[in-house]
Amino acid sequence: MPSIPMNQAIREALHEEMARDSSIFVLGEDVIAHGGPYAVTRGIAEQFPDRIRQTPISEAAIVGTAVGAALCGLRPVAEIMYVDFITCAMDEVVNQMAKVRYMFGGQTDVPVILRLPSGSARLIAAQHSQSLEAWFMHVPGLQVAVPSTPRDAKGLMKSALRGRDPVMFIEYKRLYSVKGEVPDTEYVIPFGQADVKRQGEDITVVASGPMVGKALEAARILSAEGIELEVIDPRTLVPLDTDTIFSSVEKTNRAIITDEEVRRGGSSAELASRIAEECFDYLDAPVRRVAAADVPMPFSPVLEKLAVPSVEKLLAAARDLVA
Amino acid sequence: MPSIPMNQAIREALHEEMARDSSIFVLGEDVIAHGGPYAVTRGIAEQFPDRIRQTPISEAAIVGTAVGAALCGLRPVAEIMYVDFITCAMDEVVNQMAKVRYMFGGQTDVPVILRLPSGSARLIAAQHSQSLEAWFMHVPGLQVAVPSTPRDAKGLMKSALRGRDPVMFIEYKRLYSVKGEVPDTEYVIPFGQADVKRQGEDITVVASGPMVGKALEAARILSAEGIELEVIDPRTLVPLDTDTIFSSVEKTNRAIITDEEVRRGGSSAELASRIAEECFDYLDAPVRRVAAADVPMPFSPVLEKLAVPSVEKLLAAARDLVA
Amino acid sequence: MGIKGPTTEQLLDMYAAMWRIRLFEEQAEYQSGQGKVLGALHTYIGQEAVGVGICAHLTDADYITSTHRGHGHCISKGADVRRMMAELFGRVTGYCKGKGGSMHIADFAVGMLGANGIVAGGFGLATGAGLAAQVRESGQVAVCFFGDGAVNRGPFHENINLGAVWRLPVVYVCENNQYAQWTPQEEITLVTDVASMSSAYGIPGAQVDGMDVLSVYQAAGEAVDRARRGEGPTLLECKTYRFHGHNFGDPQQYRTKEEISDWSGQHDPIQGLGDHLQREGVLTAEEAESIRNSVQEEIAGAVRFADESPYPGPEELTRDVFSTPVA
Amino acid sequence: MGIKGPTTEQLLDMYAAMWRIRLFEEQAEYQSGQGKVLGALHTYIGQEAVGVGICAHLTDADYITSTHRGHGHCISKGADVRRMMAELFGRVTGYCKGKGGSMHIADFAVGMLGANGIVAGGFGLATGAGLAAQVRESGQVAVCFFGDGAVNRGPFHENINLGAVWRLPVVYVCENNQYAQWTPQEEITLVTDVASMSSAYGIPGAQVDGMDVLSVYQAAGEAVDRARRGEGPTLLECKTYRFHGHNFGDPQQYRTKEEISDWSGQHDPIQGLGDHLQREGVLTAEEAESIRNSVQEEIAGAVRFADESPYPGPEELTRDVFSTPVA
Ligand SMILES: Cc1ncc(C[n+]2csc(CCOP(=O)(O)OP(=O)(O)O)c2C)c(N)n1
Ligand SMILES: Cc1ncc(C[n+]2csc(CCOP(=O)(O)OP(=O)(O)O)c2C)c(N)n1
Ligand SMILES: [Mg+2]
Ligand SMILES: [Mg+2]
Repeated sequence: MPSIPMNQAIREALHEEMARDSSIFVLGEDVIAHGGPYAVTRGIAEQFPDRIRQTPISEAAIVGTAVGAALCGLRPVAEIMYVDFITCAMDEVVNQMAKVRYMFGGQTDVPVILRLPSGSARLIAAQHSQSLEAWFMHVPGLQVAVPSTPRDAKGLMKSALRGRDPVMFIEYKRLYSVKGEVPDTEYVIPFGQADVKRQGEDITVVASGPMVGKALEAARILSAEGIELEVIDPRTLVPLDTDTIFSSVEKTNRAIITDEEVRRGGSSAELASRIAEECFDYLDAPVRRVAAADVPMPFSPVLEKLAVPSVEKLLAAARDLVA
Repeated sequence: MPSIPMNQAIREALHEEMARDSSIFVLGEDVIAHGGPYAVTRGIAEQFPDRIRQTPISEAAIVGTAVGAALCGLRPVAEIMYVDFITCAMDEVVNQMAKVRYMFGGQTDVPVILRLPSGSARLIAAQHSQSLEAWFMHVPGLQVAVPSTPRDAKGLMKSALRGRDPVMFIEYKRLYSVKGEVPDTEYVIPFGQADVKRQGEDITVVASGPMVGKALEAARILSAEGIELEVIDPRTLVPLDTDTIFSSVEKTNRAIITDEEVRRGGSSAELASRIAEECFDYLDAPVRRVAAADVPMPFSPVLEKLAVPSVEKLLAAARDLVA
Repeated sequence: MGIKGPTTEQLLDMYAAMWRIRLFEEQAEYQSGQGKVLGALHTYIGQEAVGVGICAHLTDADYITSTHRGHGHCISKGADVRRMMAELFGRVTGYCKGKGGSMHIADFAVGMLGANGIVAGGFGLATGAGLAAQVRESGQVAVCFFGDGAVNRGPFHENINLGAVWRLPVVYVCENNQYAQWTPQEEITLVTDVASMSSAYGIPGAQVDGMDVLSVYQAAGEAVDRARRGEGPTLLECKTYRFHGHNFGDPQQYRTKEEISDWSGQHDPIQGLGDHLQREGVLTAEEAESIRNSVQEEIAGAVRFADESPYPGPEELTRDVFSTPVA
Repeated sequence: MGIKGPTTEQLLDMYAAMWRIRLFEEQAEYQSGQGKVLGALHTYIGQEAVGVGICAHLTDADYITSTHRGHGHCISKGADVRRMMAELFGRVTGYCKGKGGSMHIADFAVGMLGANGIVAGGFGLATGAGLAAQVRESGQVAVCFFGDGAVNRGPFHENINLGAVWRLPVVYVCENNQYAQWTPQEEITLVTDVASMSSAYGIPGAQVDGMDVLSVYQAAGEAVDRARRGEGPTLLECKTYRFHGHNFGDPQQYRTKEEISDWSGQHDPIQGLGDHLQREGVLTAEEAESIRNSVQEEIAGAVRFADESPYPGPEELTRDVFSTPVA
């Protein structure tokens, strides 16, 4: 299997599906020049010149137009340069995209994909480092995918591109350049299927996005101490594969939830409260959450490092749970 | 003590504080005509004609302008006609209002109050019935107040009007006309102090907004069955009075969290996971959440009734917990 | 270039359609008073010429987007008044199975992409519909209806610019009824002639008397043709007036009774077309009456249909959130 | 009416300020290459005449809002280059204690309300500053700097309309450098003369050569005076060009080397003013050189200051989220 970075994996999904389905259409700021800041859309203009457009800085129009086009037969894939800018189009996301199917009694599909580069990276401070999965989870009608590896990113994007519902496709910027093996044969990864990235008996760690890698690193370290983590990557937060998560917790009797979102009100709260409610009889210890500090992302490297959840914090939480 | 409806209580707070502090300034759509759709700002134009302005339908400009004015010495109080429309100004809320103090290293106060009529009422369907507390909780820098009674509404508004931080002031539309006693002497209710609306030994119910009344109703019914609910109204979700909540749970060993937000990712998740984590040793049963269905608010009365959390659902959860 | 028509048949259709709107709305208000029509109700009474004059140029394949004041657009685009009324009653036979209500009626079968409870919510949808039409080279046109109040929201600006630079087949139609809810237009903007704003986007603008369906028809014809020819959007402003309150129950303290009766007395679009048709000898007074009566019947039938229809069952609560149920 | 000045002293101040910006930015790029300046870096090189020509009319009591490309605005408004450089280095002596970085430098003491990482993020802030000034009748003016790319966002539209109808003392200054990141302006709008859009808001518009500080000074003077007189906003467009990439490291495939060297060779605003001053006999070549050198020293001092400053301590992580710590 070839090893490629995540941005290339997403690009391959787009290319392959665009060749399959002529209704897929790409739009966003600077998506042609350099293929966007993350080079995800590189090469599309050359191969499908009529199916990609570079937009003005008009996030509300980008999303609104994508939704309108989806109601009329296209499958738009819009890049919002940083997820932080989706704040400029929340009406379009929340009151239009997420609700039209329901409000109109199921008259229409809404196959829109919003690609949302997320998280901290390269010291770009409070307005360019956010993670907003929790907001999207809280909006009925939105599906939320959070790939952590190139393989998952490609397979999930392919599912999204064949689906009928709006997808908030969370791409962690820090993962774009991280390589991983990707099958060279056709595959898709269905939404709602968690992936057990590592098996273990002692603690269930539900990790998403960039925290998957950190959880695996923590697992390697703790294994030497005789603590075996089971690392579960939900891959999609909506739909959520609670079966896999709950049965793991029934086995390990302990759980840590970790993601890069601000802790207060993060998706870790939803996951932790579900586990605490539904696995109550199996839990030997409280469910712990390891997430970002409750602060806007600070710029200075010394502070950013403290704000973002670390392997060390995972280690501490895990050791505490088995103590 | 006079008994007045909640919209009047908020109005009184505005009038009294505007008389005290000449920097308070009111703006919003139709806030002069009829005093806005909820008559909260009625009479202000007569009494303080230079300190209230009716705006165009420009939510982004309303919030952005409020923030700018706050940086330059005013204390703006902006009405967003329905909280659903704050989606049109989320950049201004999240990337500007919430972050300027931190991003700028504490150089400035940001005394903005956004008044946010929320929740279901009068069958107005998916785009006019939302509750978005969970989003705001998740944004570091925002304070979130959710009054459930006229007394709390007035006292909390007064605190907000004397504070130095941005406040998302959640006003449940269904409560505007509900009367309650309000002291006729000067008082304020500080942020971060929960109110025990009813004492009980068996189950802690943390209820906010319109669910406080329903929780009290459930408590009356259950009391006849020998089940005593302790009903705690946090009043502000940020800051959150965990002391009061946790000590109640230590006493009752059981907890229900209830609010009118959509359940998935609602503020009930944050509260439930905090309790499950920090009161683990005291819990005799899983923490239950009673919130709205994970659907856009349907229009038809038969469906709206099913979507919104009810006294019946509270009763069922409580009976289940002590079973 | 001049727009041909309307033909006599079209004129009579437009006349009937305007009555259909008027009587539907009057009935909706009545039923609201009876507690049968639920929720907020914003009627189109007074503005009938706009929706009707514009949609006369569209087929079911063309798209429109609408507003909170959407019944007139639905009817103009050919929606069925029975399923509309059932929706207002919250019944499962309604267009949205009762999940939408007045502010969310849609009929995708006739290209009606939905009323919208968000002011300016339609701009993106219409622009996107235009994009889909352009990409597919389908020859379809999208019309975006919006009020004068919506002009001051960002999506007006972002989407018209996008439609303009991409030369999308969209007609942006401002129904300037001079009030945004309870606020007069001149209080919230210095530019009350919305058509003049077209220059900020490099597209043509046109202003017409929105109480005169023939003027609307002419101007709309040019704009729709232009769009179909691939020459891009037009910003078309129809000066109009709503005869009733912003919503049913509005005490209307923000305008005078005289102003209202001036408009409804002297600029009634239905009366205007009726008089014109009679002057032209196309319609007799009796024929006019009979058109009105048959529409009246139709609306009465719609009310019966709505009233006899069941409410949605509890299983509908969680249906349609996604294409398939989700955990 | 004509604007008086600038005086010789002002001219020399402007000349020095433009050098201060230029050399600050060059040093910032150099230090970015060294790994000392962190994060994204968008330089103002080429656009110096705009910030300087406009802020020459403002006092510390007046307000400005800025963009992601904000260093020039900071310096024009009188911010201290030492605390600026320390901020870029992420040090606690920086304007924001290292919490902001390049895109978030603010200096409230001189009325600089912050750089802004959100394109068009400044419109609301400036309009609100103008509102505060108007309500307090303080005579202050607010200037909103923004790029051509920001014009296409909704807040441009919403806020200028609001500023116009309320006649707020705001000057909206478009720095039209003809590119939004990697996209040329004509690809994303049909209206490339931004000043002409003022008619959509009923306010005056003016367009000037943004490479000529004297033209900017004149036009800005009129707009600022108008605002101070209580006559409301002006939309002032300065045609300009950024000589370097969108950000440090930008490979600039979207424009030609010739285009860049044409602009930087023939329209350098600093050289332009220098030549003018020498022609007028106000400045000798030696004096020019000595101004440059003393600014050079100042910047070197700023780098030393930054480099010797400590990073923020861990206690700073949770400070400043609220006015007082919160549970
Ligand atoms: C974004 C948003 N802001 C505010 C409202 C509340 N609202 C509903 S209709 C309306 C007035 C709309 O005026 P206009 O666009 O002129 O349409 P008209 O009612 O005159 O047809 C307002 C303020 C809303 N629905 N959406
Ligand atoms: C809302 C938003 N969208 C996109 C971006 C990413 N971005 C940063 S600067 C920029 C280009 C801005 O162009 P312009 O306004 O002309 O300013 P210039 O860079 O030319 O000074 C873009 C797209 C952003 N920061 N904010
Ligand atoms: Mg109107
Ligand atoms: Mg630019």
